Amino acid sequence: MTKAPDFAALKKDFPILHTERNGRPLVFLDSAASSQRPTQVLDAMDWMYNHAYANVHRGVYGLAEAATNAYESARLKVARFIGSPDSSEVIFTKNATEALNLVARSWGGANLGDGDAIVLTTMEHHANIVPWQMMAAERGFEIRWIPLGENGQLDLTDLDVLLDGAKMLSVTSMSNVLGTITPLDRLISAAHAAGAKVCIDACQSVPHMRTRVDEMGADFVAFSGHKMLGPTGIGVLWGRHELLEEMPPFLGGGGMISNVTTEGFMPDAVPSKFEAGTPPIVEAVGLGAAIDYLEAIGMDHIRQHEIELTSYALRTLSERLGQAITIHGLSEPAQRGGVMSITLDGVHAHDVSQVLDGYAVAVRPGHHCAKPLMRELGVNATARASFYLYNDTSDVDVLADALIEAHRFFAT
Amino acid sequence: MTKAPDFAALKKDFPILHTERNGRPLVFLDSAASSQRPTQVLDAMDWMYNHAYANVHRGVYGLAEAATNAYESARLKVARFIGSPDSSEVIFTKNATEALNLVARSWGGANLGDGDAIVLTTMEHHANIVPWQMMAAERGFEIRWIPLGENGQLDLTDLDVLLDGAKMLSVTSMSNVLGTITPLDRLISAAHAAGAKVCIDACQSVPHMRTRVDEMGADFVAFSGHKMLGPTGIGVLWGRHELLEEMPPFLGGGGMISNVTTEGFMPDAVPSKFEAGTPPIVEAVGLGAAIDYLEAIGMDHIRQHEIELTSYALRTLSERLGQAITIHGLSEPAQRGGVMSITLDGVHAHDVSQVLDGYAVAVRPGHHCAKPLMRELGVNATARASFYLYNDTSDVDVLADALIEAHRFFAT
Amino acid sequence: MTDLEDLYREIILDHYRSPRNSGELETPPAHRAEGFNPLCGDEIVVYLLVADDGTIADIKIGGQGCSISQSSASMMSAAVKGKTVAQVRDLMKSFKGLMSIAADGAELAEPSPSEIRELGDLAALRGVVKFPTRIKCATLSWNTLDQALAELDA
Amino acid sequence: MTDLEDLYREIILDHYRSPRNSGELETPPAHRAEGFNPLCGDEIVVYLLVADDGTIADIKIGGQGCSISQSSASMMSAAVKGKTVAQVRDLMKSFKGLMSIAADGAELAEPSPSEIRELGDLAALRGVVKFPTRIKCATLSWNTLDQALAELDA
Ligand SMILES: Cc1ncc(COP(=O)(O)O)c(C=O)c1O
Ligand SMILES: Cc1ncc(COP(=O)(O)O)c(C=O)c1O
Repeated sequence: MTKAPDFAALKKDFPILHTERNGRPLVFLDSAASSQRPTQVLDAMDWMYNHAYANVHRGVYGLAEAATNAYESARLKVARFIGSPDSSEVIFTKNATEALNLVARSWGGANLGDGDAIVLTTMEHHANIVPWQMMAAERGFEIRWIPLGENGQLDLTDLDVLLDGAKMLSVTSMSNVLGTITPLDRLISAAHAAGAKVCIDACQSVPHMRTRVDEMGADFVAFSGHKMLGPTGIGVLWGRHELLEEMPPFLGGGGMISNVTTEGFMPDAVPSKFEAGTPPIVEAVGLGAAIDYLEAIGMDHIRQHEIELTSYALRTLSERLGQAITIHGLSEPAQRGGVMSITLDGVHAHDVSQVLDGYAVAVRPGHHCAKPLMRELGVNATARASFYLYNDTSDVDVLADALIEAHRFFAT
Repeated sequence: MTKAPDFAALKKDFPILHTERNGRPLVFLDSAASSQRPTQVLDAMDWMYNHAYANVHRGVYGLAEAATNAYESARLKVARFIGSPDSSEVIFTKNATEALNLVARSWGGANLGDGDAIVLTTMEHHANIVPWQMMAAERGFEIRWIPLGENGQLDLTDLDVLLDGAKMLSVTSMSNVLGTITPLDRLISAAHAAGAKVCIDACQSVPHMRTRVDEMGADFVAFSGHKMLGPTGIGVLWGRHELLEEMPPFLGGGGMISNVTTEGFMPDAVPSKFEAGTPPIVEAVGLGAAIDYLEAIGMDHIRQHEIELTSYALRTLSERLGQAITIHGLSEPAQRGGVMSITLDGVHAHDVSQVLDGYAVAVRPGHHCAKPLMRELGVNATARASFYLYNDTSDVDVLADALIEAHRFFAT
Repeated sequence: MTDLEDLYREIILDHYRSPRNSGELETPPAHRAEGFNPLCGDEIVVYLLVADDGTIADIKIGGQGCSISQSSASMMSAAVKGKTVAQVRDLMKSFKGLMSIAADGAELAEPSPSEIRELGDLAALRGVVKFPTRIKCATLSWNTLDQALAELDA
Repeated sequence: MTDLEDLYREIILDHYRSPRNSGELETPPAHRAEGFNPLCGDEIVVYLLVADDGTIADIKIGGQGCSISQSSASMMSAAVKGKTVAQVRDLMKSFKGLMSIAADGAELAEPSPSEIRELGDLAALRGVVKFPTRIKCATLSWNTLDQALAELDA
């Protein structure tokens, strides 16, 4: 590891973190929903719009070439960032949800039918549930569920039984509600041993820890740009070249064909085959700039920073709120991400978030698009605080102050 | 009409138009592929990122509310801009291609099967062909084609025969190759009389002329943000409320459900039902700012400006290049958009575009994602010059100079 | 913090802490309807017993949710009990008027003083309008009641 | 404009205006392969006749395209005629070396002087590298030839 950066100094790169709400400095604790972004990312996008913008791929004039190079360089950056040796394995989508739908419809459509089975976990985000349910309703395959066990971890007792005969395991790398880091090594090897492919919803891990698809062994990995300092409007699907090659196209249109007649069309090679229409060009370049920013800090440093912050938060909140607070999930910071779902005794999550907003503390209440998990946890909403590289212990202190106020306001 | 703006003065809002290539000022003539955008649009997006950004819809804290308001205000702006009385009829997609795929898959999936027929034209962009071909391959319905007639217009001789028993007519409002404005009134009323729904690919018309879906009578209208001064990564599908209401969802995930259990899901109401995952939030706001900009000028003034420019271009190019140039399509500027496909005698379109690039003139060569049309025209590539509000007659003059040079270079 | 105190008026917290008409009714004769907020997962169950003369003979509320949705449901139950269905619909209209923001961003006309009087405790929810995402919390019970009435009609 | 003149060398324009080996061959005995550039619609048809001794006995080129794809095809046809399949593959490698930009943006090593000599007229296409979108034009005929050879092997 290179020298740890001065995390406190990074905050200056994020103008929004210097805004105020109700006369207090903003404490942004909702990066699990979407991160903020540094000036460098906005500058890269503005620069492209102002100096090197044109539609990509089909132009021969200078601007079009510059734009195409910028877009394809972003693809190379993403590939390198996640450890893919082959940048044609990187497909740009509009968000992680589209990436997961692409796998469910294109791979699923070609491989799943009546009598087949896939395995999900009850910890999944709706984005990794609903696309499979839609296909299951159409094709009649079975969905099996890995249940929740103790402390917000998956219960893997019946893993081999569940995987028996299954063709796909689609699983999150980190819960967006509990922060649980799932045991991917074990899950992937068990799935492959059973002959199933593996799709990883890596939305919550790619922004926060080093990702190496070449070491991981998964078949598909999906994530979003807006949770990793990138702009909205861009997501990524990484897939094994040979699988992508075999799969039918997902959306049809310009840019994904090699020929079209009134009789039919021939798809182009990957990744174009899966990128119909004008892609999110400038968003890809923004994501590339976000990756530059993250790499300059170092993903291992970011992970270390978040472990320390989570550790401080778990300790501070329990000490200061005692019985009044429940923090769901694992208590060991190194085994979880910087995502904490909180229940405050006698105060509904909505009201927690509302009162906290009065103190300029942004936390998200609700089911976090994980209703099956909420059901297993036996709650209908939690207030979720989540950290990123720009947060520090002072944010945690303000969070604790505000939670104490919220508790006082409602409990007395 | 309000007073015509000073179009020459608008150019200052577009920094990229003040850049140089090969020591010459850029002459950008590729807006049909993608437009450039004014500082106002970039400023609106940067402002949001720096002051009012959070994920939308599920947060109660101030930033999330501000972001949700900004996103939903953009939807209202789009609705007003195209004359939809009900903003829930406006669905944000990543581009027009996704919008057309949504119609083909969701509406088509629910309504088209073996024995059914739909009608397209050979003038369509691949985005309005391939999605239907993909569904036809799956569902076994027939695709019928309205052929090309004289002067780049549709041949409507057999319109009623083609529509007989068809369930859908999907047609462009303006050819992206020839600029032909299609006779929508006649097409829509004939289709409706035959009991078919109508989907309009309005990519080339919405940026350039007033659009009123309330007067038009179509059932679906698709277009892209990046061709109308907006950012990349955003498109729009407008659809009739009652049709959208009945249609099954397109992509599955967070934000489009009203409930999810391990047994299945219930979709949310429109438009959420069709907006799975984190939408292109800031891109929608950028599109809203683009609409503000266009409305401040006035769509009728923009159309008038482009008619004048097209008229000047048709005249100037024929006068100065004579027999050496073929401009495909209609010769009457008021019946076409500012899109001109050119063939230069003895010079391939690629080479035209390459030589023009040496003069800093950006035109696009190729099949323009309309291979069936190219086949009917009997060419395999054209060089396309297209205009927008920031172009003027001096751009046409430079284009003519450069075309003469290209012709000289190759023909001698 | 004045906005927050405006949102969480004492009377709202009182209904939240001591909800009126909480519980269930036997179905039939009562009618049961369930509503939920897709954004946050709040759930409201309304049990409704309409007498032969068209008045609300009894109403009970179940489910779980935040202080706004729970107190709104509690106040609603107290407000509609004994009223005729027609009166309930009027009240619903006034309440939605109190809550709504017109589509183009302009606020609707304030309810009239007599309407406010009619709303009673419910008028305390007026502060919610400043927090648009909470409007759905406040109207959840009313939408569920609306659904129950519609099902009774059918 | 020097870049442009570097791209459109006189020899390229000469092959474009007077393409060598243009036409068709009877199939069989010749083999026919078709390639096209999905981005622009350029098409190349290669007719290939390989003698029993493994040399290219004859080659003809059809199709349509820009000056770069047409001249490249013409030069290729002249360069491969009479060569053995193995020699053609070597030439193909040198030519692709001349054209390619390594995936990470760094240029590949320049071909050696002896390779350049071997390439003959084809070396004139070196200027294309500065125009990345045109590389596909220059390599289209070679990819089509590659396909024809692969089909012959199969
Ligand atoms: C007529 C027409 N339809 C559809 C499209 C596709 O739009 P997009 O690439 O933004 O999805 C385009 C532009 O490329 C077009 O010109
Ligand atoms: C675990 C997980 N999966 C999927 C998603 C969906 O990502 P997006 O909304 O960017 O498509 C999210 C974020 O909302 C998430 O946290």
